[in-house]
Amino acid sequence: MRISDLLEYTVHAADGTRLGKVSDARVIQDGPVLAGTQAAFRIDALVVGRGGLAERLGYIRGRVEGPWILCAFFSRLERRAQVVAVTDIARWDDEAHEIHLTADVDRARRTLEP
Amino acid sequence: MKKVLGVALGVLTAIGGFVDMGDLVANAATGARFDMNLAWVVVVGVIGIVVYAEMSGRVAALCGRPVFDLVRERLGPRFGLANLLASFFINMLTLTAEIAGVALSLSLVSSVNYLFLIPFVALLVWLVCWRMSFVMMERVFGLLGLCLIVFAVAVWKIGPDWNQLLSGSTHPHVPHSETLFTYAYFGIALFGAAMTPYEVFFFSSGAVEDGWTSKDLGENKINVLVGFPLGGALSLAIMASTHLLLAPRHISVDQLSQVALPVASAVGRLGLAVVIIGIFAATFGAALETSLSAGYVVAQYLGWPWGKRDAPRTATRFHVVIMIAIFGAAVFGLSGIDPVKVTEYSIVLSAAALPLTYFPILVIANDARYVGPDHTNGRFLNAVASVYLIILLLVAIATIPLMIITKGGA
Amino acid sequence: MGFGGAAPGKERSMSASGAGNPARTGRVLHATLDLLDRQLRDRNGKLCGNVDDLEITRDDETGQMFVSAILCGPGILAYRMGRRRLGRWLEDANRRVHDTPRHHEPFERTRIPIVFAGEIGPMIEVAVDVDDLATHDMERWTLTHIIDHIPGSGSRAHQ
Amino acid sequence: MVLSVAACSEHSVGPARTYDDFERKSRTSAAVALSSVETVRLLAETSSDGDAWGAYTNIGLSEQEDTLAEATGDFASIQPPDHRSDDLRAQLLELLDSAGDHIATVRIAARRGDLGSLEQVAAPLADDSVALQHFLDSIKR
Repeated sequence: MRISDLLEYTVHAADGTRLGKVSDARVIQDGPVLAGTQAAFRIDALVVGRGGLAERLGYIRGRVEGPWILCAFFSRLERRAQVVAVTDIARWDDEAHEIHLTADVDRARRTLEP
Repeated sequence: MKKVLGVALGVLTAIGGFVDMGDLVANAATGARFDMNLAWVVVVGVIGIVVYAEMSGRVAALCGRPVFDLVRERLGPRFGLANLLASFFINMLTLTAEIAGVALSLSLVSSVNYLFLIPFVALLVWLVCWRMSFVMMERVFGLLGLCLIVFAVAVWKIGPDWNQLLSGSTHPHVPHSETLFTYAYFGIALFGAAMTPYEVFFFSSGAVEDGWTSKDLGENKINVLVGFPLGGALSLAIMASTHLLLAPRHISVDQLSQVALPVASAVGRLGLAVVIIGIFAATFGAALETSLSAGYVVAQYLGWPWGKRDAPRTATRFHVVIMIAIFGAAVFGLSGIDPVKVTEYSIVLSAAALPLTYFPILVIANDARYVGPDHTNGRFLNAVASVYLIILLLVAIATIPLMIITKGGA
Repeated sequence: MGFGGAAPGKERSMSASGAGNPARTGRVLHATLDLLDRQLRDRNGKLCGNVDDLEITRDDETGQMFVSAILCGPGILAYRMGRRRLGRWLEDANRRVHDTPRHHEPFERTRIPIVFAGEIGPMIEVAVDVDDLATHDMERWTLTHIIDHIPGSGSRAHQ
Repeated sequence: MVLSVAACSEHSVGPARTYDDFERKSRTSAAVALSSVETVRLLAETSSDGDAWGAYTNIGLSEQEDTLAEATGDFASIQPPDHRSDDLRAQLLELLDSAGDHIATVRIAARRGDLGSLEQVAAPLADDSVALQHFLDSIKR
């Protein structure tokens, strides 16, 4: 699978609520990079977004702080995105491009900021 | 001492390189038609290009990445592609205008119809792109472009009432023979001429080619902060010369030869010679910059090797794009379109397209991951840059409707 | 080419509690933000394409996912931009034209295993040679078919 | 974009439906002519003073001659909507033709190398200029 395929998937909570489309994958680069291991770039969460262009600018994830006017506007949009832990994924429906979670809406909804 | 000389040379090059076909035509035409009522736009445009160029120069120096490289990264491949197509198209119009400008300036000394000169000029432009070193190219044409200072000499020789000239510039109004629409349209043309995007593509790519690092930031700032405003002053001298000499005679500027007329009339034969050398250098230098920019934008979007510092064989596709661009512009120029009209459309559309590249640079200049935590935009710069983002958006929205309402400024 | 590289902001141990995840110690990256569309540089510092797409491996047993490779080369970007069939076709065509590796290649020519990625900053350095990548095929073709035929292309400097 | 390219190559003179429309178009044509006449006068003056060389003067004169001829042709091809327009048309065409003739004379003299006497040759253009300005004043709102 490619990330362009992953970005086609929609994410659904356990109770069937549609959370949105995958817009990014959070990657943890843990441990030393060793040849032959793929553990180096582990995806730990998916960003489910509704921010559009705002998500590419990285006002929250990239911690860009200025200029004020853009920061206020795009942070607001980006904040609408949610983060879904990979460990919360129950099953993949590759036909319908859907990801179903074990968690229900309230537990699944987490935002980019604490 | 050597350092000071280097900085001085950089500033002089920036002044001489500021003016191109767009500035010549836009300033001369508005001076003759609107007197000094649009002079303030040049000031606004110059501040804009200073802000834009400083940011892109800083980003290029600190992360080694020029403007168009970052456009795709920030805007995504799809929007980036649309951006690339628009920028490439406008750049082609500008390149056509510059090549025609070189041919026209040569025709004024040789009596040969400029259309016959276009293939020759195109070949010459390509040869310089192919062989001449980057630094040499920048210096030669930038310094020769300083000949345009003769416009200031012309204004001084005409001996205007300076107070009147100043108050005419600082108390702008729409002349009663004109509508608000034509006034705004010419304003946009002037703005686009001062703030052309290709200058920034070239400037930031050049910074990477010259291998700028954080140590060169000071020089970047001086070049931009001193060179560009003085280049803008040169533009105002062009405007003043046609305002003083052509406007009272009801002459409207629609030929490049008319741009030189105030200088010939006020300074004489030598002045005419100097101004034509200046026009030649300014348009030729800009033809080189736009040719290279065509290669830069495509190569940077697609991640190809690019650059003219090393031999062409190290950046082959980049050089092929340049060849195609020059060839295409020459064919377009030969089709008999009016070079002055092409120039006008190229600067107006440039103005409309500015937000597309300005916006990602503004974001990245604030992104510590690119420029480091110590070199992000300061508070003041961000305030000014935000105001300009709004101005650019307004201009972009207004351009096409104004173009239609005024029938291209007729 | 003397690119001055600024060190990328290393976000170690963010205070954010994340998505109910155990404490993280590694560096946090966002795939579309920090990896996609970045400029690639080979081991000799030559520009060799952009990150056109990323390969993701899903382990259905454990449910874990990894970014396993950087994809770049003809067709990959078209695929990503939604031209799935065109992209596939371009990739296949490219593979067929270059089916005989010039020398031992430890990877497919459009696929750079992620372990080859070094410094990830404004550019991504990859420990491969530009000539082993599909992104460079056209560059080479242009060189032998066009550029070398024009005088002054600097061919002598290469000998 | 396509629109703008098309606009670069055309010199459109749309049809005139009313008298006002026709008047506006004749004003535009007269202004173009006035600009050409004045440019030629200034060129002639500059050349007579020895401030310009032959190639520059020749190219400048031909450009203005072409501009005027084009404006004249465009104006002549507009269908006048009523009888009032006919008068206006005849009046302006006479001015345009006269200016065209005089510019041609200057161009011929310049081609022969009589740069020193150009100002004299261009003297009749002063009347054309005045006449055109009168015309423009007469149809101003």
